[in-house]
Amino acid sequence: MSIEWYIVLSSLLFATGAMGILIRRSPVVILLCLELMLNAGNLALIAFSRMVGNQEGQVFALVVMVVAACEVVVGLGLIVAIFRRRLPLDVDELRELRG
Amino acid sequence: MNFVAPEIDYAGLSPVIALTVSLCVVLLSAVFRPTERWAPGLTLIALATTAGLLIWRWGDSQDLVTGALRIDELAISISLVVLLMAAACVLLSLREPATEQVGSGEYHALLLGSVLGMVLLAQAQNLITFFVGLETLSIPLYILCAANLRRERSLESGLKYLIVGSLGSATLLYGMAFLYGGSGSTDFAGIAAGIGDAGLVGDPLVLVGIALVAVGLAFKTSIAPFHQWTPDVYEGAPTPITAFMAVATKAAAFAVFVRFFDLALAPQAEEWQPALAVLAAVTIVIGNIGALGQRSLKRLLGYSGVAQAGYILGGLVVASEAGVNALVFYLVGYAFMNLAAFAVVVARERETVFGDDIESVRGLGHERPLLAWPLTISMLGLAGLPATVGFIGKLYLIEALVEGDYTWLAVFIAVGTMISLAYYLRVVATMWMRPESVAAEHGGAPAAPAIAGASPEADPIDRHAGRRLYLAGPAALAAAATVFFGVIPQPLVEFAERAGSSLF
Amino acid sequence: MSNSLLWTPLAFGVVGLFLPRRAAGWWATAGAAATLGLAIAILAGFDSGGGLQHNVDVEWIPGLGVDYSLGVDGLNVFLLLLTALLWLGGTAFAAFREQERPQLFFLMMLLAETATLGAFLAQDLLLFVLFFDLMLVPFYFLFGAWGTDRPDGVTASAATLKMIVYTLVGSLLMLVGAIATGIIAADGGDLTFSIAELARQPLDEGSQRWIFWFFAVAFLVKMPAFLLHGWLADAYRAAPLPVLAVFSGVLAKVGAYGFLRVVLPLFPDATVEFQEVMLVIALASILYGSAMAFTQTNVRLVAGYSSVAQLGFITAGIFALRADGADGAVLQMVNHGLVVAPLFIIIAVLVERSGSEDLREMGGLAMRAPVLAALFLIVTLATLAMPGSANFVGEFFILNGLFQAKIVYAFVASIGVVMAAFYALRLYQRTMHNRTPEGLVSREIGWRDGVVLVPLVACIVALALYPNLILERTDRSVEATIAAVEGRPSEELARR
Amino acid sequence: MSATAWAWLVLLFPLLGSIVTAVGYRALPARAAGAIGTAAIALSFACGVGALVSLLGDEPEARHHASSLWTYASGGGLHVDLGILVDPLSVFMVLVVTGVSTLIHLYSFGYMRSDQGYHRFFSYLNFFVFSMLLLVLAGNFVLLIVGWAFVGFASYALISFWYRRETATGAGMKAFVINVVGDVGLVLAAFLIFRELGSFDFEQVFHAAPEHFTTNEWTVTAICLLLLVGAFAKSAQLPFHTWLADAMEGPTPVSALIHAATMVTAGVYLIARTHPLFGMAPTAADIAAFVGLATLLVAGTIALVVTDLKRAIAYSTMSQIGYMVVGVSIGAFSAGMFHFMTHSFFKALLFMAAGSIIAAMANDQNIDRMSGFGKAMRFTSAMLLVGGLALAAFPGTSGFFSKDEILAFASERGGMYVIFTVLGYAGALLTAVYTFRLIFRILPGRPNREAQELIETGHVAHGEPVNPVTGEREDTDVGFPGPEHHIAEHSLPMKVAMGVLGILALVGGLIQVPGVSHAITSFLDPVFHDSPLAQVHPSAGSEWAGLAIGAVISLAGIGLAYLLYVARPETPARLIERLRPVHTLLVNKWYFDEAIDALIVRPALATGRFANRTFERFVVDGLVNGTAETVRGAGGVVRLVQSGFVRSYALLLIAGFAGLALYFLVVSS
Amino acid sequence: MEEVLFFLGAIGALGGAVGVIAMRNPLYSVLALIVHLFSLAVLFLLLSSAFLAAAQVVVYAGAVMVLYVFVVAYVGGDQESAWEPIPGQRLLAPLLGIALFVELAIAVLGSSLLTLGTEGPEVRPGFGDPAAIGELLLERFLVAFEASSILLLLAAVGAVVLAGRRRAVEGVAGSSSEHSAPKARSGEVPATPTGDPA
Repeated sequence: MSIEWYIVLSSLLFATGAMGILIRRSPVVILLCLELMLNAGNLALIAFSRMVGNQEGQVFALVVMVVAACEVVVGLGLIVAIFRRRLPLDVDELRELRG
Repeated sequence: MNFVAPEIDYAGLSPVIALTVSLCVVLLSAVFRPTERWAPGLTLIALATTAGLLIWRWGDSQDLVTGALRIDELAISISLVVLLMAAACVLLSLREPATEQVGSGEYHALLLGSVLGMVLLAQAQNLITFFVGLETLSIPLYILCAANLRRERSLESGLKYLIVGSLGSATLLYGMAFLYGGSGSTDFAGIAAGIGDAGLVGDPLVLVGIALVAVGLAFKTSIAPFHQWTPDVYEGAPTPITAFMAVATKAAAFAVFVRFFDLALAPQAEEWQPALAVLAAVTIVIGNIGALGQRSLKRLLGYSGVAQAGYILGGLVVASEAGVNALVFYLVGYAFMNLAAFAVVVARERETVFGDDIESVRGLGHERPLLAWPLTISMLGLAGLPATVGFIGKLYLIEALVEGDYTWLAVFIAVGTMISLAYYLRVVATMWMRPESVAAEHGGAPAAPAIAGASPEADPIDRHAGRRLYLAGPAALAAAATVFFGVIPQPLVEFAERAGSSLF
Repeated sequence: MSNSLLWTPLAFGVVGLFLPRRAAGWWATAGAAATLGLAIAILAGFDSGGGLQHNVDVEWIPGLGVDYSLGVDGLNVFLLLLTALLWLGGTAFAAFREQERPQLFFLMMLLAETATLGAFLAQDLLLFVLFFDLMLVPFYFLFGAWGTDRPDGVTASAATLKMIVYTLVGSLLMLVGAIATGIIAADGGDLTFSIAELARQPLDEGSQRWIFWFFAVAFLVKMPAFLLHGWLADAYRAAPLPVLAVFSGVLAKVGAYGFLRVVLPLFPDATVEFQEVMLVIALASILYGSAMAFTQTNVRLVAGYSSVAQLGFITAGIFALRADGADGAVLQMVNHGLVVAPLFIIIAVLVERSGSEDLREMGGLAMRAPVLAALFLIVTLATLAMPGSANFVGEFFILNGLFQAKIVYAFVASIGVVMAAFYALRLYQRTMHNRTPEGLVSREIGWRDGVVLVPLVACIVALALYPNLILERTDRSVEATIAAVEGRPSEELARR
Repeated sequence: MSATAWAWLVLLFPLLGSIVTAVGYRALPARAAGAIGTAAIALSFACGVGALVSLLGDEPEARHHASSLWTYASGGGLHVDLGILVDPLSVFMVLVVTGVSTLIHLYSFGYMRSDQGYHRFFSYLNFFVFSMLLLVLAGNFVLLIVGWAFVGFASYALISFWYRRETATGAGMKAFVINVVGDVGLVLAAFLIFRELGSFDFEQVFHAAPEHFTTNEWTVTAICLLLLVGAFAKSAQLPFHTWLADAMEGPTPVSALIHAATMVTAGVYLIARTHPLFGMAPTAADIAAFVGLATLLVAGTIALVVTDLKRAIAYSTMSQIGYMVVGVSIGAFSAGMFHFMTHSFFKALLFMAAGSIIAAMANDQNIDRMSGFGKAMRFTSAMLLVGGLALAAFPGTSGFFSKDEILAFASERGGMYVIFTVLGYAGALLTAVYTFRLIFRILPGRPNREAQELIETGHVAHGEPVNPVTGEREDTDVGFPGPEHHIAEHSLPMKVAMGVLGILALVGGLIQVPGVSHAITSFLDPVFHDSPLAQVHPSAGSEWAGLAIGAVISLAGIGLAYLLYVARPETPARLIERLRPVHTLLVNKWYFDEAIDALIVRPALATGRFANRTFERFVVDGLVNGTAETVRGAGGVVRLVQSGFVRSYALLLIAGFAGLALYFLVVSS
Repeated sequence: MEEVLFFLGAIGALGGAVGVIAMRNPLYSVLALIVHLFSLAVLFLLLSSAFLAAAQVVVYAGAVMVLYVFVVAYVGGDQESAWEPIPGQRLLAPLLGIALFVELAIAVLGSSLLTLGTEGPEVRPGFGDPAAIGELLLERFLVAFEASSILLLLAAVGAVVLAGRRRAVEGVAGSSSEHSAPKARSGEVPATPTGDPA
């Protein structure tokens, strides 16, 4: 199975994630979509690392996982804080700041 | 299992180490109520130490830890800017409601974390360190933006920043993946070489990779059209954080921007230069016209920040030593001017019920000359009027641009500056002159700040904030520096030249 | 010498910031007087033969090739004197009157003087640009914060903002142009912005062409010239009159001076090529300014538009590209400054008496004020370039230059002379003569205004008797400047 | 003492007088100012005589001396000295000017006594004399222009002397602007001369001209025409004459001095002075001559119908200057100068007399209301008569000789120049008629109210001071000659001045009687001998013939006037009825004012108003505000896009990337 | 065999991804993501990076997802309404998504990088096993490793700060009852505040 397939797949996933961010309004789901994009990145990294035959890509992917985890944690924390503040969990409702 | 610990030059790494250690210390201080009060002091000490160590390393430039980092004048100068802003942020944060709410210890720990990220970023010359540094920079900021938990705007800005920011990092990451794929290496030098060896100069894979990375960085440096988070987040975040973010983030991001594009992507310069030039022009225009008629000072400074980013990007576009010099010089000047402005905004925010609305500085010239002067100087400086560092900075940039055959971009800078006068001088006028007629107000109805008085979000009013040394002091010093380096710029010029020459 | 001349005013101003309200005005006046003394000393020691004198040349920003270099020669020596003189007048006039926040007012006033002197003294292109822009800052505050709001809603700050943005439009482009000049000239070599250096080997035609316009626009806006005078009406109506006196008296000249100091030597080919365009602009300014002046009813604007016309003459003189024309231009810069400043001070006096700035609500003020009437009359006659006044000599030289260079333009320009006679006399008659409107009480000027006005008028008379005082000192430098463009084949370039 | 030294003194005294009276307006008592003023001019006259003497001292060829005080302006190839030229012509002018001025000052000394602006008046008057002298003594064109403009300003100041009169200020403005037009003409002429000959100095220019120019070359013609613009504007020749009649708004002595005796003859002097140039450009000279002719006829006709005493005399002045212009243009230089001299005598006299009568009429100038002053004011009447006779060229009076000399010269040149002789005599007839129209209206007949009062009480009539033109009441507190008026009968200075002039008007002509003496011709000869027409000299015989014709015509004119206004007083009315259109044309002064108004003044003002109301608002401000609005609008768009929806931010971000990537893909392939 | 696995993994990953963005209920989205992650792990294995695959399953599908589930359970996964407040978003989002994919695909397929077509070089057996990765982490990428550990710490702190119960927050959480509506709030704001309302 040639590497191209993996990369194309990953870009498809990347696009899907991006689209998700654009159409979903629940912050939780948006976080999920961000996960999708990061994972697409990971897939690409790993595929490439296989292609060039060095493992830097895999290390990178590992770091990315950590980062992703951190973003999730903070993101979820924010969501909880917003919920606590009795604000709606809908990014479209949060538009005090504009103009 | 043949594990050989990498040889580490601890001297070179000392600033990073110092930051890490102090971060933990500050965090521990948060554990016990009594010690929590020390957090600001500890943070300042930490920052001072780091600065000291950085200055100590000034002049030697070498790779650290098997080329993951590189400490050189560029990194050091940028890190110093970051530290300066961080220290200022600590001072401005005293008695800031946000600090009480998240706890002083955590607040400052997060701040230090962000600083650590920036310092790493400024030194990074490997994709992985680059990415980690960027995230270490961002994630604490997401939290700090939301730190004023009682205020919806603060939370909103936090969430917005998080979402768009992560989107930006994802894009960046994907771009890095492509570049890694193209070059088979994660080191900047390796990338430059690898792309050449594989004969991929001008290859779509690589170029799209560049595009993705550019977007990611453009986002961090709030280049249009990736700037939209800037005004919102600046307005929503606690003002000290805004002050910190406005300069430090830009500085660090630009540092790595320069390092990455002028080193790793140098072979592709012909392709990316025009693209970035156009982005810069767009940014200048959008930032400046967006700021017109803004009522919120923070928002106004946000847009102005966008415009300024456009100017600075010019220094990168020409991909020349002169360009980098100009960029560093401008960043330093920008730090002084913004600091002066934000310090005053913080003071007025606490003194008046108008929050950061422009009304809060009405008539400041009479009642608080000591606050009015710094803000005036900073506005004039940002507007690039002579005898301020802003003028010299623009001069420097334009010189670099003309030298690099980007005169048209220089003209854009000039045009942008003209537009910018309209809003910078409006602030000055509000401070010193009689109110403009309603016709002249483009801001619409007179001030009705959403957080005025009665609302449960209201922050306590401190009638004497303007006289507090930790607010007036930084403002005055920054303003003084703005003028000083506007009249005697040579030291700063040499400083910038060292930074530039260290890269090429 | 140049150094002390340049920084004395600012020094006084800064010190004045810490003086009590009462003292501020007098301290500032003293500062202006000291500056005038220095200027006179420079003139006294001036050697009309030698080129640049009292040179100061130290590296300022070596990194950017910018030097801090000042110098005095025939082109600027009298403009310096004029600046110092008018500022003394304006400052004294203001000091006699109650100002709010006087310390700040006079600081700005003196800062403005330093900036203006700097623009005249600068011998480094970027230094020139810097001072050129810096001038705006103090005037922004002076107009905006001490100006008067109009009943029709246009506030001082709005009017001033308009002026600043408008004039900076020009000068920022000029900054780009200046830098481009230096860099193209250096190409790769070591960077310098010294005007003398740059003049040595002018740029290629192509670059000259666009850079010329970057500079020209800046200067024309400053003057202001026809179609670029959009800021004038509002700003003039907003400005406090003592400030307006120095503003109109000196700042406009900086633009004209810029042409002589920078444009002609540095962009000779472009200058020759665009000579006719500039002449057309100049004539348009003359005719339009005059036409506006004799239909205006606001006294400030009559004076304002009249200076548009006068600056048109000066521009025409410069772009005759002949020594006599340029001589006349330099002389006329001084004359116009000497005339317009007292004119605005007199206007201030008149307004104090009639309580209105509208010609239709004035009249008969000569009654019981013979001294005022006499001073005003002299100023009026000088304004309309009455033969026998130095203004006439200036205009005579200008027109002669124009006549010998491009005869048609000279004939058109001479229409302006007749118009000038009309609007100047109209201003005088409508205010001083005819019937007095109800409830208008005329009274003689007090000694306060006297000590400000009489010396200025005395200077006008003195120059009228011996205009050569200026000509013989400027001629050498002017001819050196003109030499840059004279060699060039004007005709076929113009025909292209 | 050298002639030039005298000349400098001639200039100095009036200037001093002017300054002293001006500065000392508070210190000096009223009479002192008048005394100083008069004395200054008298002294300057004395110095003029001194100059004459020292000039006669040396050889006719050497009778021209230049002198310079200091370099006035020099640079860029131009060089102008503050220099004067003393030669017979200038000295002649100096003598006439200072002489007549002295007398007029003396007259004013009495006449203006009760005027509030006494100091101001004498200061102006002295300044005027100074300017006039500067004009005639100037040694180069620049200084000439200076004097020229000073004269113009002085006349402006004196015309609008009573500055509360809107009519007076208006007239002043008119006079000044028209004079400036003249100045511009001179200036341009000077430029052209400089371009051709490279100098402004009289002697150099006149010396170089003959070599440099060929006859009727366009340049020299152009120069002369430009000079003529100046000359005509100053000398009130067509079409620049309209200001003169209005100039009568000024006090009567002003009319006498400026608008009769001296200033208006400056044009004549200019032509005479620059005769070498006109010599090279006969075409221009002929044009000048014909304009002069036209003027003298037009003015004469207008003078026939004007009812305002001073304006009537003003028109007669115009027509007399027409004669002089004809004279100097056709080459009868000395004759022209001669007529200038005599004219200044009798015209000044006429104005003085008129002033005296107007004072008696309490400032009413309408001749239809005047009658019977012959009995009321004997001295004045006598003087009026003398002046009238001289003006009408009554045999033996001064005007008789001077005028006919010009016409004789014309006939001598023959060819088309005969036209001048013929029409000149026609003009003479007109002159006689309108002059005696005035005299017969004023002197004979039943004394009117004012005259009656004067006869019975010996008091000058008092009336509400009103503006004779508009009839609005004057406010007397700002230097309007209050209720007190002064007539020659009651004031010695006035009497003396008029007496002297009367004598001169009678016998002044005898200085140059054909065949008997030609003092003036021979005195001025050194100046004009180089002119190509210097050789043309009408023989005594032909001159006497001319004089005979002149005498007949003059008598005929007087007779006609008697017939019309005394014997059959009703005929004029009938004539008017019959020639209604002609009459209206004349009453409206040939509609010159209206024409100029419509052609120049209104368009100019309209342009200004358009510039102010329309152009400025829509184009100039439009330019500014338009740009501002556009930018502001764009800002609105940016703020609109900044919608606050985080998802739309993400959208833009990705769109931005898409764009960027697209660009890169394009460059990659 | 490998192809089959790839396609299974690919379909799983893609299906999961689509599921994430398609499901109305956040909880289902989370579950879809878990599917996605598992199938990715398969692909990782195919790309001979065993350690990553393991980490994927353990860290992600395990720990992180559990966190998600908890939060969703806490805030209540209510359906998100269908209407679209931002004009044009509905239309542009898919278009952009497609454009994005197309551009990336073109970049990949149009690339002149030959090795893309291959399955990659033969690698020694130890490739991508924990030992190898760990070695790299502790030698070349020590900094990254340490930094990410700090990052984790900071994130933890952040989570505590944001979600942890603090005295300051309570008061407000109680007081302001209504769900955020700027319009509603602006009501209680004095039009032009004068003096000190506190």
